[in-house]
Amino acid sequence: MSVCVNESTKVVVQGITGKEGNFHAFQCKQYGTQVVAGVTPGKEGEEVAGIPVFDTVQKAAKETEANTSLIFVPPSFAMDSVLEAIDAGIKTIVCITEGIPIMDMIKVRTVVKAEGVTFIGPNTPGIITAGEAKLGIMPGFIFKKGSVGIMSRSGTLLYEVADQVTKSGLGESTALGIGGDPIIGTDYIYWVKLFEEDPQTKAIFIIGEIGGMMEEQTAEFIQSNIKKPVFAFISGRTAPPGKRMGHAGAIIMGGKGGAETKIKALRKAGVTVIENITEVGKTMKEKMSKG
Amino acid sequence: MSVCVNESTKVVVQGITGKEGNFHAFQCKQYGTQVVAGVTPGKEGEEVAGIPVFDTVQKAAKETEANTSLIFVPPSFAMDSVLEAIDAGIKTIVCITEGIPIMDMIKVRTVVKAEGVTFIGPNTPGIITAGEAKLGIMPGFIFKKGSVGIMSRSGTLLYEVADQVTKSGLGESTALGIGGDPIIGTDYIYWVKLFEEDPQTKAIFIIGEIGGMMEEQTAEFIQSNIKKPVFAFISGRTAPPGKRMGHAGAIIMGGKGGAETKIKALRKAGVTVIENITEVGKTMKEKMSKG
Amino acid sequence: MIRLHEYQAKRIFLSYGISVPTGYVAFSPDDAWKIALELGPPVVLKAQIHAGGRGLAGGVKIAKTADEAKEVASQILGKKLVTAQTGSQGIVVKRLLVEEAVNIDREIYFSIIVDRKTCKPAIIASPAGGMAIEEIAKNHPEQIITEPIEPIVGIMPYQIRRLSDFLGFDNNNKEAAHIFTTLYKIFVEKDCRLIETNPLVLCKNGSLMAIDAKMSIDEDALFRQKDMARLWDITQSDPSELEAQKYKLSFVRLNGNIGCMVNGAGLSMATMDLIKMHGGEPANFLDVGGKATPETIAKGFEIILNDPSVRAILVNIFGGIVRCDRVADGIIKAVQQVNVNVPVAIRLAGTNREEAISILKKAPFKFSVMDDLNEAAKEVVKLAKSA
Amino acid sequence: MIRLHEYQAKRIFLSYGISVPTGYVAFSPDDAWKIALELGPPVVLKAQIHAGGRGLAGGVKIAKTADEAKEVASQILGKKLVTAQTGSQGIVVKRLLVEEAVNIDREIYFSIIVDRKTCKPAIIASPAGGMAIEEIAKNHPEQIITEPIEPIVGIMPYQIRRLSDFLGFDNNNKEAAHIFTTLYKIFVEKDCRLIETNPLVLCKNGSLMAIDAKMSIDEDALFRQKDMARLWDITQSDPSELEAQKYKLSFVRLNGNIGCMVNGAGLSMATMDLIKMHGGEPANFLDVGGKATPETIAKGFEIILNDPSVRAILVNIFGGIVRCDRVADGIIKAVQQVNVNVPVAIRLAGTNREEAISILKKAPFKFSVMDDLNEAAKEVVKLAKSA
Repeated sequence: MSVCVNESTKVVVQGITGKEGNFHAFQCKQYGTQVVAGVTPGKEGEEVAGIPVFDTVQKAAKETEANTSLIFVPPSFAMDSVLEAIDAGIKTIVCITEGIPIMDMIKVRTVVKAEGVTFIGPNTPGIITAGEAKLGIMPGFIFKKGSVGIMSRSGTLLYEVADQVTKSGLGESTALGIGGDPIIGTDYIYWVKLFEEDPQTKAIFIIGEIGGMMEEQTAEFIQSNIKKPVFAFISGRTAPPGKRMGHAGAIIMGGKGGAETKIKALRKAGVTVIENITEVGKTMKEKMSKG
Repeated sequence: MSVCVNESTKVVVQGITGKEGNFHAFQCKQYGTQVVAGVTPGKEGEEVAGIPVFDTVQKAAKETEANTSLIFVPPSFAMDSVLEAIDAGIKTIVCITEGIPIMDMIKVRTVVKAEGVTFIGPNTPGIITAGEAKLGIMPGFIFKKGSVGIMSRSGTLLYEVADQVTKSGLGESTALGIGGDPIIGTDYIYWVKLFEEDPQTKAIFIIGEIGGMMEEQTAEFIQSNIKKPVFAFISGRTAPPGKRMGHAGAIIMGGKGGAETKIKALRKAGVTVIENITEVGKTMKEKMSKG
Repeated sequence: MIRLHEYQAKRIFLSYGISVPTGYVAFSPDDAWKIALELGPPVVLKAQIHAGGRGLAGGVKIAKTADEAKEVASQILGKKLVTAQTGSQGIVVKRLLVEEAVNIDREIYFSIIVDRKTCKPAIIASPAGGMAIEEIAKNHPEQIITEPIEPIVGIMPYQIRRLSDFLGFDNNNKEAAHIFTTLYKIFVEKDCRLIETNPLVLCKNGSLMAIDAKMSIDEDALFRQKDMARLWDITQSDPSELEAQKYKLSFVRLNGNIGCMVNGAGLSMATMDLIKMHGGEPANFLDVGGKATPETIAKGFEIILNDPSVRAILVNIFGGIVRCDRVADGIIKAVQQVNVNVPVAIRLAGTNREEAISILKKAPFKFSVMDDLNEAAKEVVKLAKSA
Repeated sequence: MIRLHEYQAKRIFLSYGISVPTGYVAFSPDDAWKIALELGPPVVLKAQIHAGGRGLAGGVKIAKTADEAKEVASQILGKKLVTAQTGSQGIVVKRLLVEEAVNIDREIYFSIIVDRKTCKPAIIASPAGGMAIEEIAKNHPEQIITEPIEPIVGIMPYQIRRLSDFLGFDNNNKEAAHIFTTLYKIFVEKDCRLIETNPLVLCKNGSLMAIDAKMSIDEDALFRQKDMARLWDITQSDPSELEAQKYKLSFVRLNGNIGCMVNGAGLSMATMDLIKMHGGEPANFLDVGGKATPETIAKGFEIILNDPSVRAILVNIFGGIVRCDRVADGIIKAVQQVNVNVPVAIRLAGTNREEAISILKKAPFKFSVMDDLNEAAKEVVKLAKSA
């Protein structure tokens, strides 16, 4: 078992003929993911890494039974691509694109919720079920089939944590970036629920950061709904207010969204918060072998 | 058991100081429904039939724990009232109002779906769980606690059918009008599912009419998902194309939405379609006593 | 739905930047002559009535000279036009649209409706323009594309690409994209139930032009569409239907001889179906609604009896909020005010049925009052046949 | 986010029909004198910088005569203004807004932001205007209302009633309703991240006026907001941050002495946190991103070393798609091009780590290369202290 994506997931890559889309479609396929189609308007009939390219998602889905989309298009085309995927009946969308206008994402989120679509991102490294399917730009080799479900607002922090979790021997069930933007498709709570239900997952790891109130809301949810052990790391304790720290979402505004209140809320909910990023593997190994 | 509303439902009536709202709030309360609050902006502090009136739904919900709204406001204010109810955390909305602009309902429906609200109507007589709660304008005395779940696009046809079902001795679990407009909040399929799950409901009755494709879609759904016996009556076999028969939704357009194709689709799905409206009680009694 | 005339819809199209042929409305043959002179013949003369199918019915003509335009106008104006959509009685033509003739290369069908399946506005389009959409649907269903629009974002680029591709436009045809998005804008801003241009034509010079234009406005939105309300030409509607509307009665004229008066649209239709089932033919649909008063009931009788073909009347009331005794009062009032010269069968059920029956029994007029709807329907069919 | 100047935001407000005081931008004391004469004193002179808190810092002055306006302008223009929001280095004032003085009856706070909780635009408002919202939130949280807007329908009447009620306006105050809906319109149409007017004032004459105006534009939407992009006054930004942007590096200047270069925003922050944990102070945030090339790495070094307080640098790369050997190439390139005059600790993990280490070992510059991030952080803190 795993969460959301697995070996039977059939992927269409939107923006496959672009530099990024091209490179990563190939990487995902190499990992073993069923990348069955690509889409770039006007490029139907071409092939990228042996993957057939179509003009529209509708056609791609019809011809290849693709049920999941991985989006690499430039930000000004992203809303169009997402709505095209939804229109074609795609029920899971992973949107790698960074820099989508926030008003576009506000609208997309309303449609996504009304249509019951699972939307990961934007500005995400993607999602991976170790050993089964990789939909994204993460280096596959650091993940190994195991028992920890990981979610993160940051890409490289996801890699850093997964690397330590893998080296600790625990390994991952499914790991994903939920997205580094202020408005994202699915939040921690959405995934915490799925990890709680997934029999393969024995522990949950939340990688949070400054900005917004999502970690606090998740803590509240965990307290009354989650029985599995939850671990967390929050970055940005040294970040000054009002400054955007790389991610559009990583910004302390109006005195809200600082790291300390997030850590406090998570601890209150019984979450093991690790303060030193280099001690993730060690701490998890200790706690999980005891439990 | 029953569906959606019962004796613990707490109702706020929006537009309670209007003629209709006033009259029916009292009628609903008389029936035994917990009508705990009314809302009319600017009338806070007044009382209608012993029901306290508030300026806003937010305040009404806070003070009285109302969880369901019954809307009687004029059509040009309806969208505002619905969104105010959703904003106040109301999760079930019954909108009696007839004549809401269709573009307003298109927007409302998107919000309702995104927010996970149950919306009945508009242009509906309401919903009743016999002997427990009446939220609407139907005459309560024709309903009697029993085993048939009824849903209808028409008000008086609902009464006609319920009257016969009651007199047949079967009685009703929950009965409702889903609304006579082209765009409504919840369709037959939504309710058929709930009736299928409800242990009190032993049989389902669908009252359909010309216009749209909802009966056909429902037939398809019933075929593969519903095990309980389903009965139906479709009105409008004599209606000419292109003419609106009272309800905004009852119109055969572009050759679609005629009664015959609906009857055919329902029969194909194993539904017992009654052709003579006066034989509803007799037919149901026969079929249900056999089964 | 409130229909606009073609010339009204075209004026709106034009104001949003969509090309339409140059033309003006003519109320007389003289008008037509002057307009034809100004435009320079040949011109097209199009009868302005609230019904489609004008071309086949002789409502659209070409005139090669101004004199011919005057001649054609005098043949059409003031005459009844019977098309596939008017019913057999037809509609009198009171206005003509006189337009420049256009060199057509290709005809396209394009419309926006409210799609009841997706609960969103939807574009319906076809490269097989010029025909009625029902005809295309029947003969070339594969030539129709349906494109539902998410109202929160409007028409998306992928939809413009798909439409352009389907309709045979170059994907970079900016004018086509402009027409798609502009018609949607009109649809939303004017609270339309239907907007249609058939044909939308590709002219010989490569530009796009709306040769025909239809708009229907959501009557429920007229409170905020005052400009549209003003455009409504009520002379195009059945006078009885208009009269009924004034009293909040919902009335539709039909071709039979049994008048129907029922409370509720669904029950009205079911009652008509029952009459038909017993071999009768309803003369009308009449829903007196949930707020019937003695006055509106009396008005209902008057409207039904305006139709000389009515031979008998069936009243079917399920008393809920509408109390049967008040309906009975209305019926008494009607026979006092109106000359009810046909037999009346009445079925009453529900609230205050007994009181109603005793009121009706006391009346100087003899009604057939029944408990059973099936019997009442049979009775009225018998009455109509023997009348 | 791209901030606009107050005078720019006010021009946009005005173009949408929102009242603002009459006023013009002045680049010199002479300008201020002329404008004051035209407006007729008294006038208000407001320093135009991209930071709040100007009033307390002496950036807003009243002048009773044109001569006084000139005098005040010469005192402010060209000087550094240090406010609670500028940081200790302050910002040089290059423009003034000279405005008519307004008779104020009551001050209101009104803003629209993107609410991350509801994922919708939201109005934040308070009757306690004139103060910073953070201050109101701290001292009078009950005086703040948050009103999320459904983008598909916009501000609804019930929200206008609630806002009017909360802010102490009559429910029929059409001007207030107009300002609420118009500011939301600007927010959506201009792709704002923030729109704020503090105070929005009720004047003695009963009308409403935006006395202050702030707008920040979503930088991700600049491709479709060309007009807004043109308004961006880049002289208000840190030159190093601007330089970094050119190379798609994400850089934020901080107050410490340890330069940081990391791939990924989250890992960058975690690395800074780790330095702090070991007693050091980061001099900057620098994310080289997922597409780092030797050129951008070299540029990163240059930008870090522009800060004279930097005593040591920590490079932390988790090689995934970014290969460690390419980062190593960049580092070599940097030490060749730039005078790297501080010690550099490097932690490399992931793809092609071994190759990278051997490249670095061959370099003429001595790096402290470590496997363990914790050790690397400790090392760089030690290096900075001993430097």
